[in-house]
Parts: sequence; structure tokens; C-alpha cells
Amino acid sequence: MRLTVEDIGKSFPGVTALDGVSFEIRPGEIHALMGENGAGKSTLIKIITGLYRPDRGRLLVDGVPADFHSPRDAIAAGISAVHQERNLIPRFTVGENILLERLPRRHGLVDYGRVHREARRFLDMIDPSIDTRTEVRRLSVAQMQIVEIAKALSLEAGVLLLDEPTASITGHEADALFAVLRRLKAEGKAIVFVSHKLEEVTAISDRVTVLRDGKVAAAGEPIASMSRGRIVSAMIGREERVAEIGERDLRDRTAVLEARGVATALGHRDIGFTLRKGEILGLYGLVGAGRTELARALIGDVRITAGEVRVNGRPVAIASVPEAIRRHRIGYISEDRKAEGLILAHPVRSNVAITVWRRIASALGLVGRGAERRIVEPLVRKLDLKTPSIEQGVGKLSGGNQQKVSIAKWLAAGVEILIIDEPTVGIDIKTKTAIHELIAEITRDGVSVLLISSDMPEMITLADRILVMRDFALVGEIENSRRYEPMSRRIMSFIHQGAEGAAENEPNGPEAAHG
Amino acid sequence: MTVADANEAPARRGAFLAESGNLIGLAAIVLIFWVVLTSLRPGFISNFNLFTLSRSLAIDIVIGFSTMVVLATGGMNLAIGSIGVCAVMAAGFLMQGLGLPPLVAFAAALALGAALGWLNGFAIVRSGVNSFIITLASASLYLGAMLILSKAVTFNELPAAVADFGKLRFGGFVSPLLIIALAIGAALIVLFRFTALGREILAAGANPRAAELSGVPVGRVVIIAHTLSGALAGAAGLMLVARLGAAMPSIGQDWLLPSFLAPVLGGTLLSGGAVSVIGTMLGALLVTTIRSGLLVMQVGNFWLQLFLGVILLAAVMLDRYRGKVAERRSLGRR
Amino acid sequence: SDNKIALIPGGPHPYFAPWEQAAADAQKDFGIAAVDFKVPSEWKLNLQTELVESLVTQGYTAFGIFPGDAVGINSTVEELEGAGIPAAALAGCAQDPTKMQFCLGTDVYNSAYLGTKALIEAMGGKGKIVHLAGLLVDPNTKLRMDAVEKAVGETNGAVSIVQHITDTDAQEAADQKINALLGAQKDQIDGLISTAYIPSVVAAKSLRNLGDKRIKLVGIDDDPIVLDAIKDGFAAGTMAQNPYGQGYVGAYVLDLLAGGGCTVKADAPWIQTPQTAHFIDSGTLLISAANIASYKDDLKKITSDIQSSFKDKYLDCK
Amino acid sequence: MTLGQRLIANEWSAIAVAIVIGVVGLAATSPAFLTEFNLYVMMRSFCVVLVVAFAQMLTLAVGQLNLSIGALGGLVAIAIGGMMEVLGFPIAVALPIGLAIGALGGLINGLLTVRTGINGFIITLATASAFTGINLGITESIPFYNLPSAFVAFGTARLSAFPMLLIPPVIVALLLALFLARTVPGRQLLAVGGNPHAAQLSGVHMNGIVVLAHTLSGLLAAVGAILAVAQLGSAQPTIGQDWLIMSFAAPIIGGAALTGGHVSVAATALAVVLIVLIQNGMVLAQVDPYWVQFLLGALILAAVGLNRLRAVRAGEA
Ligand SMILES: Nc1ncnc2c1ncn2[C@@H]1O[C@H](COP(=O)(O)OP(=O)(O)OP(=O)(O)O)[C@@H](O)[C@H]1O
Ligand SMILES: Nc1ncnc2c1ncn2[C@@H]1O[C@H](COP(=O)(O)OP(=O)(O)OP(=O)(O)O)[C@@H](O)[C@H]1O
Ligand SMILES: O[C@@H]1[C@@H](O)[C@@H](O)CO[C@H]1O
Ligand SMILES: [Mg+2]
Ligand SMILES: [Mg+2]
Repeated sequence: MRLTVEDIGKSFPGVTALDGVSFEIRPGEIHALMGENGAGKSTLIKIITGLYRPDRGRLLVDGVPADFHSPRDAIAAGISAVHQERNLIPRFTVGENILLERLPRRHGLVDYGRVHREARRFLDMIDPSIDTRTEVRRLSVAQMQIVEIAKALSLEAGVLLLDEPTASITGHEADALFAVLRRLKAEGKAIVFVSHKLEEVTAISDRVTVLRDGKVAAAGEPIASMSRGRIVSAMIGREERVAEIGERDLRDRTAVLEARGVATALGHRDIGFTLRKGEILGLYGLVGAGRTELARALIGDVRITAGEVRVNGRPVAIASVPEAIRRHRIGYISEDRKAEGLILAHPVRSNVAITVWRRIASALGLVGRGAERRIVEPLVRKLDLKTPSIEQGVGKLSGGNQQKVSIAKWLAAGVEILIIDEPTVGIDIKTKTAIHELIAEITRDGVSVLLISSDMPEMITLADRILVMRDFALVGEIENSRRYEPMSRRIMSFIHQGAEGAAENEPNGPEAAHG
Repeated sequence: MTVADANEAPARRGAFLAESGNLIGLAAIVLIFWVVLTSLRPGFISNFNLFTLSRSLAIDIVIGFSTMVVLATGGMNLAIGSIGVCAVMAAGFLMQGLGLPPLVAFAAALALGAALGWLNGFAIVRSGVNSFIITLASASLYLGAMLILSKAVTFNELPAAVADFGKLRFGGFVSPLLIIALAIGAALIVLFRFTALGREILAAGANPRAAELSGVPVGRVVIIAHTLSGALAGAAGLMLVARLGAAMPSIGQDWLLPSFLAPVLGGTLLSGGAVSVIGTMLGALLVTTIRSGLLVMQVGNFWLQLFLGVILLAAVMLDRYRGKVAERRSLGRR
Repeated sequence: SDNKIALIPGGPHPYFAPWEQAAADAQKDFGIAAVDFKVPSEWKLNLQTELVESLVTQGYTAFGIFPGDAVGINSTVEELEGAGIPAAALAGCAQDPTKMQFCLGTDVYNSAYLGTKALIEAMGGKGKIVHLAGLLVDPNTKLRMDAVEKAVGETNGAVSIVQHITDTDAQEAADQKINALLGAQKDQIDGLISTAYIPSVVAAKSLRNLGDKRIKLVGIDDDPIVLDAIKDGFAAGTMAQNPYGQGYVGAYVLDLLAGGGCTVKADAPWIQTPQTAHFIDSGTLLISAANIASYKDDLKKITSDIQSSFKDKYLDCK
Repeated sequence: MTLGQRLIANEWSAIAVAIVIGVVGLAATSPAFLTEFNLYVMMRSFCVVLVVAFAQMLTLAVGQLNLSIGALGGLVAIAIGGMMEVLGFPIAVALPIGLAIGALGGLINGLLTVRTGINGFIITLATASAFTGINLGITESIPFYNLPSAFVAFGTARLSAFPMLLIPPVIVALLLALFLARTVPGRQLLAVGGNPHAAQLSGVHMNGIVVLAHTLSGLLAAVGAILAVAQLGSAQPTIGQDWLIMSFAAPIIGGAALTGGHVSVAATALAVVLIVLIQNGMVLAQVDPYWVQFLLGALILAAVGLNRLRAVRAGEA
């Protein structure tokens, strides 16, 4: 099957996700789709699978125009997909999830024997150890991802679209997946593969298309002709320019936040670190390492079961987020801007001033618009926030400007410690640099930042020191030299060796690494 | 471009127009009804009818407010009728049974309403169970407790001042109850527009996670909203006591529909985070007008329910449509 | 006259069905511009008062009202009086102090008392009884409970009341409560006194289903099912009321009052009841196997007696 | 898992235990409890409530609420009453039309919900008012009394303690269990409730399924109405007026999630048994009827509290 996408355009309120994208997948090829976060990869896949309707452009299947109104139509046309988000029914069994929309039946009733037999067949291609009779909600994240892949395979479709299928599975399972993909390719299937992992992409794909800001930056180039540097510059549009932090020595600064032997209700063990005044302390790890959960524990949102946390030298027991903010001046910027960071329907003014309402309220509890404006407007100027007015609904701003709003509210709140989780996900490269510079600047003003990021260059650009987390434990702590190659190698070695490896490297455990 | 004063004015005007567009539309519908009804039945604007209308309107407005403040948090309160009647019976008992003066009894009854609302909020926040279920259960619980304690006996020997108050008229047809309802409305406008608490309620309703992570004590705010809802339900009940001159156990059992009609017609979102106080008042006015209008027109009072249902449907669908058009237009501008 | 009179029951209820005919007859017989039977869509106070208010707006000049809520109706009646519109309580009374001109109805206390007496007699003077009562908010219910207790009290312990079961004057509730009662306690019960319309019908049906003639039943009102039960021995009797007469005479008197020509006398031979000092009995009698064929004529006679003497006895007319 | 743990993990185990305790307690303290007629009365009052609970359960399954079940039930009740009494339709014609009216009402709810995207709560609040309005407008609140005797007789027929009226609800329960567990639309219905987005991405016709759930809910409301009319022997316009709380109480006590995707026919049925048992126990104990209201509320709270505790124990929350 050959799938052609012609001049597709798609906008969401405030964002142009795709802008004139043309793209072709041929039978018997694996076609990599690359691009930064927010480049439009997932949007393109959702259009091909009938989940979104394009604003313009068209779709051709084997040269014939196709008009999909829903995923049903795409499935019927022989297109199947693994989407980036998890899409399983928690209380259904693995088998049922795999065959959900076409459960086999006998005498009109679902034939569960066949459900499990058939599901088994596809699951076996990747991981025979998963029981098809288990309810999905009992699986690990990686297992769920495998079920998603098996589900897509089970359609035996002519076109298979995989949106970051390897993000949360292990190398072993990824290898099994690649073997299957190669076989399907040999059978003449057309496969689209989205991944941020350059090594994977070069290893498995035949051609690569790069999207940048919703436009095609490299169109179906043979993989052999693309060097790593060419792919990266296609993705970001130029040589990487990074924010300059400059050398700084913060070793004799006072400690503002310390953890000693902290364990949490979610399974963190023996977490220990020190954040100093004005420092950016990086917290690196693969997705699912437990960093976000640690941040939540630090702000009183997850229960700490053992150990001690100190703020400005005094032991604290933070029971709630408001307490973290008001009493201890700790703020947290969520990795999930839309769900947890912002109130999309409310204006910029409210989103920024929310942290200070109580402070600026008069004795009667009244908050004046003028008072809000006096706080919000200077911040908007300082952060170069692009918005028609502070009355604009935040949902209508671009991702980068939304992120600036989340930062602005903490500047307004006057926090001393800011935990920033994945600050630049879905943010374009230019804004990304701006946000990096902003983070650096606030630390110069004396704010201390705990920076969670899965973006290695970002981490190496920004952090003064880097903690490495794996499986809910810290496995390493490194002084950042801000030199990319050696730093990334050291970080990855901590991640791959895990706690044991790290212990061998640093006989006295993570704490001793820095000393 | 960054914030520039030149840009701010039109944008703010835009937001204002969107909100007032709904209100003006609602007011226009009400006006049309009044013109038509008055020309067909001149008695519609007789002092007698205006007075009785202003009294029912007052009560419908406060019932609507009671639901509105919980809708603001994205929750519901199905127990307002039960809370209302508990406050009513408490006031009756305090005045007739214990001989307390009306003001004291009313204050205590309001406090009881607030306490029952607080209990709802507390149960919701503590258990993490949906407010629909909690208040469904507590509605039955409160009503049951009231019936058990009161044996459903009406208190009908209240101090004359109570009924006299209900009968007062200003300017020939304005009930003081309406003035109270408007005063409550003004207080709620101040709450939601100008106080930290009100803003926090809306933030918690629009996105509880984000609000929590921004330092809003969401649990406490939700509890406060329910407490306020309980107090307003109590207030609505007490207004009925003044109107009827008696405290009876049958009050409140048909509040569910009007309590949702007024705020929803007025543009309050069910999903939380946005309220319109004036909209709720206009919504209540529309409902009261239609109800009285249909009766006066002898459309047959048995068909009234049908019309109310259809009007609610039409109104929410219209609102939906308006929202879509507005969205499309704002996209087009880009 | 050019009066417009409305007869308004507490809500939809079969008891009031004869009011419709009574209204039509009164309009014709007394030459009134309009006598209309207007039913609130549900048995709820606010629906009743809203209906009354809208009828005022439509120019009605007098109201005959069954106070579904004996106290709650008074504020509306007071407003009617303020607007110069007379109202009378029909079938049941409003609680004094009230601006109702008078109350024409069954002497429910007496009726329930006599009914219970008849039941006790049918039971042979001893045993246990259950009282099935109407809506608690119905002004008559409390009186009936007191009356039942009085009759039982007079047996000096030979008869006892197991329970008053209230709020049985709606079909579903009656069905559920009465069957549950019979299921759980039929062997401990010797008699049922019903003082509301629907439980009388349901009890008669249930006893017939059970085939039980041991438990004696005295009901109220003359629904065909109850009358059949009397004929077949499943019920000992039922207390007749006079809804037609209430509507007919009520409309007649309201017409006189609304014209402004007449006012009610302060010193007429009103009956004093626990609810009001201005009561007139519309007729109370027990229907049993003996008079089942003739009771209708008795009621007609009572009606015409009340009507013909009303003006002289109770009104001052110019 | 040990047997004990498995029992704790099971939604209906707590209800079953409560029922056993209740039955044993009542039987021991009240000789009337196990009499044939009392059992008959209990089973008979079980019928309508069960079907009504199922009607709500189906909308809960897709994560929606249906506030119009009672109103629709009332409308169907007077419709079949009117058809049989006024129009003289035979039972075999009137009942199917009644069922069709119920399904149509549900269909309207469903279509309005998916077409407008407005919360089902508001839609069904509005249609409830409309359905009640039609009911009152047609009947002026006057019941239809003269129903075919065969139909009325069915409402009271019994084989010793077993009421014939129980046959349709039992059939409905079995069909519903089969439908949800073993048919494709049934599974899809739960899938949509469990994760609408996922179901849609899998090619499940989401809107169609939501409409289906509402339609079936309306159909079951009609079944409830027919049973209620047979039970009462007359078609009362007030039928359905007090179904609301029962309709939610039983499925929720039976562990249904308000967010959708999880309901249980067996647990809901057991919850109805428990409710009926409590009501009967209160009659036996001659408890003030006002306690019914109170206890029902308390029961719901206890059930959700317990469920919550169980979920926390099982690490699901
Ligand atoms: N439903 C939506 N509503 C509004 N904006 C959206 C929506 N979906 C995507 N976007 C926006 O469209 C742009 C493209 O997003 P898309 O998810 O396609 O990126 P992506 O290339 O898949 O990124 P990633 O690598 O992070 O998955 C982003 O700016 C995103 O915020
Ligand atoms: N107790 C737990 N049991 C199972 N899974 C858990 C538990 N706690 C968290 N998780 C899952 O493990 C993952 C790790 O959580 P967390 O978000 O903290 O990781 P992270 O290092 O911040 O990675 P990410 O980049 O995904 O945010 C999440 O997907 C979360 O759903
Ligand atoms: O018999 C009573 C009447 O007296 C009236 O109360 C209406 O309801 C009936 O049951
Ligand atoms: Mg993506
Ligand atoms: Mg994270």
C-alpha cells in the first residue's frame, strides 16, 4: 500500500501544527519521521488515522483520494497506528484490548477462546511473557506499550504508523519489535516510525522525513545520505545555538534544600542531595525513572515515608502544596502544562496572579485588578511574553508563551526554590533558548532551581550539577563540565549500569560522588 | 508583540462582549416575553402579579445561586432542597418551640445550612468521591434526619413579624425578598470578581491540579464553596418561610430543576471555573417569566413542565452554538 | 352574575373528580359567568399558589380551594383578601388564623371516629388495628390520627393501634407500604382503618388478593373497587364524603360573596373544629352492605338542604 | 490470593455478606419474615427497582448519567395505560409500542448528548422535565384505571411465594449480563466508558455506542414502567417519580464507577436485594418510615466509603 499526503495544513487555537506538509510512504519501506517536540509528527499521524480532520490538503491511498471521518474509516482502509499516548481500556484484559473493535464472535457472542488465541499470536512476536488474560491496569508501563504495539500489528494493515513506540520499552523488546518491522517490510508493508532516538532511526529506517515547525525540512531522504549533523540541523533549522550560562562556582553557597535518606510512598529509596542558593541542580533520567514523583514528594504532594528534608537548614515536614509555597517558598512547574500547569480557560492575568492573590488581597479579602496588573505586566515585559493582552485566555497562547506564563507566576510568588519539570517539551528551539536564558537569569537573582529534564543537551547547558535517577533511586551525581561529549557519556554510563554499576564507580554511593 | 496598551483595550472589550453578548441575548428574550405577555394579558403587569412574580423570582434566584457556587468548583449539590428544608424546620422550631426571636432563629438556621453544606464539602474532599454521589446520599440523609426529628409537623405559629415581612411591598410591587436576593447577588459578584477566595474557587473549578500546584488549597476552597451553597440554600428556605408565614417540611423538594436552570441558562459552566452572577439572575427571571406567562396564557398548566424542559434544552444548545461561532471567529482572525 | 369562580383541589386526585360536574351544574343553576375546575399539575403547594395567582391575573373573582397544605395556603389567601377576592376552604380546612371565609367539608375528625367505631364493632370489639393515613401535609391527616386514637381509647385496651402508616395516598407508596405491612404482619392484625382514598382502594384490592376476610377493613370514599369489596365481604364499610356537594354549594356561596352583596355572619351556627372556628359539615355517613344502594340519594338530600338554608343561616346579604 | 483476599477484592462480597447477616437476623427475630406471603411481597417489590437500577447502570457504564429514567417511565406507563384503556389496543400491541416509546426517549437523550456535546446531566434533566410535561399534559394527572384483566392479573399472580412479575426482570438481568460480558456492542459499551479516547482510536464507533447505551437505558425504563403498571393494576402518571435515588443507589452500592467502564449486573442485583431487605426489615421492626430516607443515604455513603477503602487497599487509587 502506498500512502500519500499532499499539502496538509492543520491549526489548533493559537498553533499552526502543520503547514503544507507533503509526504509519501511506499510499500516495503520503513520511513522515519523526525522533528523536535511539537514539530507536528503526532498531528500528522492523527490526520492520517482519521482522528483529526485536516484544514486543507488531502490524503491518497494507492493514488486514490481518501477522506477519513474517524479512526474507523482509516482502519477499514488498512491503516493502523500506535499512538503516542497510551490508549488501552484499563479494566479489559490484554486480549480484549488487542482485538477491541473486532472481537471474534460465535453465534453472535464474543468467542473469548479465539480472542486469547489470536491476541497471543501477535503478542508472541514481541513478548511472550505477557498473559492475554491479565487486566491491562495491572501491567507495567512497558508492558502496556507492548500491548499497544501488538494491537497495531494485529490489524495486519498495509500501513503501520508507530509514534514513539520505543519510548518506554527496554532495548530487548525494542530489538524484537525491529525484527518484526523488518519482516513486515519484507512482506511489502509500509511503515512509519517516529522516534527521538537517532541511533534507532539510523539502524532501522530506509528514508527519513524531518518536520520543523509544521513544515517539511527534509523530504524522504535516503537514510544513508543523512549524517547525524544533517538530521539535527534539519530539525532545529540551524546549527544549535545554546544559552550561555558561563562558568560559576557555587560550592560555598549555603544549602537551601537538602534531602537525606528520603523514601516515599511511591517507592523512592534513600534519596540524598543538596541544592544550593542560586544553583541549577539537574535531575536526569529516562522517562519513568521517578523524577516527577520525587518533585511531588518534595512539595508535599506525595507522602515521604522516611528520611529528612531540610529547607534553609531547618528540618521540615511539608504536608501540602500550599504549605510548600507559602511557608517554604518552594514552587513546582509541572511537566504537563495543559493538565496541571495552567488554567487554560482563564486569562494570563489570573494565571500569573494566582500565586499572589492572598498576599495582595486587602483586609476585606478584596483583590484589585489594578494590583494584579501591577504585578503581572512587568513580568510579561520582562519575560517577553507574546500575548495581545493580559486578558487573553492562556489556552490561546503558543506553547512557549504558555511556559513563560508558568514561570512568571513563580516569579510573582517570589519563590526561593523552583522545581522545573521538563520546561521545554513541545517548545520550539528559539523559545527554548529564551527559556534557558530565563532560568539562568532567575538563578542569578538568587532563586535555586531543581531542573528535571530528559533532554540531554538542555541538561548539560543549564545544570551546575547533575543527579542521575534510575528506578526511583539516585545512581549518580556529577559536576557539570558543560562539555557535551564527555558529560553525556558519563550520564549514560550511570543510567546503563544502574545502581550497582554506579556503586562500583563511586564506592561511597551517590553522595560521595560530590565531595 | 508584547503587551501594549493599544492592544489591551480591544481584547478586553472582546472578552467583555462575549460575556455580555450572552447576557444581552438573555435579557432580550425576557423583554420580548414581557412585551408579548403584557399586550396579550394586561393583568400580567398588575401590581398583584408583579408582586407575586418578584417574590418567586427572589427565591428562584437564591436557589440558583446555591447551585452556581458549587458549579463554580466543577461540582454539584443535589442536596440543596434537603439543606433548605432543614434550615426551614430549624428556624420554625427555634421560633415556635423555643420562642427565640426571628433574627436569632434565622441566623441559627443559616448557620445550620452552612454546616450541612460544610459537611458535604468535607465528605467530598476527604473521600475523594464525586460530589454527585455524596450529595445524592446526603440529600436523602438530611431529609430523613429532618423528618425523623420533626415528625414532619408544620410550624405555623411563628411570630407575626415573619409573615409581615413576606407581605411587605415597596413601590407597590417590589418584595423585600427580591431586594435581599439582589443584595446576595451583589455580594457574590464582589466575591467572584474581587476577592482572593472567589478567584481561588474559580481556579480550583477550572483546573484543580493546576490550582493546587499554584498554592491554592483546593480542598479547603471546595469545602468553602459547599458551605456557601448550604448557607444560600438555607437562605432560600428562609425566604420561603417569610413568604408562607410558616415552616413546613414539604419545602425544597422541587428545587432541583430550577436550581440548575438559572445558572445554566445564565452561562455558568457545568465543568467549573466560570460563573455569571447576573446571568443566573436573568436565567431565573426567564424561568419565572415563562412559568407565570404560560399559566397566564392558559397554555395549560399541565404542559408547563414540557415547556420548561424544552426551553432549557434550547438555551443550552444555543449557548453551545454561540460558543462554537465565537471560537471559529477568533480562529479566523488569526 | 358576572363572577368568575375557580375550584382548585390540592392536586390531581380522584376524590375531586365530582367537582368538575359540580362546577358545571352550579354555573348553569345559578347563572354564574364562569365556574371552572382548575387542577394544579402536582400535589405541591407552590404549584397551587402559582395557579391561584395566575388565575387572579386572568380576572377570576372568587376561589374555592382545597388547602393541600393547611398552613401554607394562608399567605396566598391573605393576599386574595387584600385584592378583594374571597376564598373558601372546600373539602378540607385551612388552619386558623386564616382569611378563608369559611370551611365546607367533611367533619374528618368525626368521620374517622365513626369509621373506627364501625371497624371495632365489625371486629367484635377487640383486636389490633392499623391506621392507613393520607399525606402528612394534608390538613386532615393529623385530625384523623387523633380521631382513630380516641375511638380506640374508648375500648379501654380491648383494641390497640399497632401503627399509623402515613403518606399512603399515592398509588406506588400505598402499594408498597400496604403489601409490605400485610406480608410482615397480617397474622397480628385484625382490622384496617383507612382514612384516605387511595389506601382504601389498595387495601381492598390486597385483601381480595389474599382472599382474607378475617381482617376487617373500613375505608373512606366510594371508589367502585371499595364498593365491590363491601358487596363481596372484603370490607366492612367505607365513610362517604360529599365532594359534589362541597363543590356545588361552595360555588354558590362564593358567587354571593364575590358580588359584594353578602358577607359571612360572625355569629352563625359554625362548628368549632381543631382547625377552624368556621366549619360547616358537608355530610358524613357510613356506607355498608345495608345502604350501599341508597347512600347517593342521602348525600343529594344533604347537599340541597345545605344549599337552600345557607344564605339565611350563614350570610348577611344586602 | 487466598480465598479471603479474593473475597475482599470482589465488589459484591460485602453486599452478599450484609444480605446473609440481614436474612439470618430477620429470620431469627421475626417469625413473619419467612412466611410465604412476606417472601412474595419482598420479591415483588424487587422487580421494578431492579430494572430501574439496570436502566441507570447502562448509562453509568458509558460514564454518563440519566436523570430522565423516572420521567420516561411515567410517560411509558401512561402511554400503555392510555392505549389499552382509551384506544382499546390489545396487550400484545400496547406493550411493544410502550417499549418503543421508552427506547425512542432514550434515543433522543443519546442523540442530543452526542450531537450537542452537552453534558448528559443537563440533557436528561431537561428531557426529564419534557417527558413529565407530556405525561401530565396528556393525562392531566388522571390515571388510567381500566386495564385488561389479564394484564392486571399478571401483576398479582404468584406460584406460592414466587411472583410471576419477577420473570421479566430475571430475564432482563440474564440478557444484560450476557450482553455486557459476551456481545460485541456490550463490550464496546464498557470500552467506551473505560477510556473513550482509546476506544475511539481503536475504531469503536463511540457516538453510536453512547447512543446505544441511552437507548437501552430508555428501553429498560419502559420495562420498569410496564412492570410498575402491572404491579399497581393501574397506569399512574406518578409512576417513576421516586425512581431517581434508587436508580443510582443500587448500581453505586454495587460498585459502579461514575466515570464509566465498570458496572456489575450481579452486584447491582444484590444491592437491590439489600435495599428491599432493609425496607422489609424496617416494616417488620415497625420503624418509623422516615428512617427509610435516612438509611438509604447512609447506605450509599457506607458503600462508596467501603469501595474506596477496598480500592485503596488493592492499590487502585
Ligand atoms: N489537540 C490539540 N489542540 C491544540 N494544540 C495541539 C493539539 N495537538 C497538538 N497541538 C499542538 O500542535 C503542535 C504539534 O504537536 P504534535 O503533537 O504533532 O508534535 P510532535 O511532533 O508529535 O511532538 P512530540 O515529539 O513532542 O510528540 C504542538 O504545538 C502542539 O502543542
Ligand atoms: N508506584 C508506582 N507504581 C507503578 N508505576 C508508577 C508508580 N509511581 C509512578 N509510576 C509510574 O512510573 C513513571 C515514573 O514516574 P515519573 O513521572 O516520576 O518519572 P520521570 O522520571 O519524571 O519521567 P517522566 O519523564 O515520565 O516524567 C510514571 O509513568 C508513573 O506513572
Ligand atoms: O378523603 C380524602 C379527602 O378528604 C381529601 O383529603 C383528599 O384526599 C382524600 O383521600
Ligand atoms: Mg508526538
Ligand atoms: Mg516526569
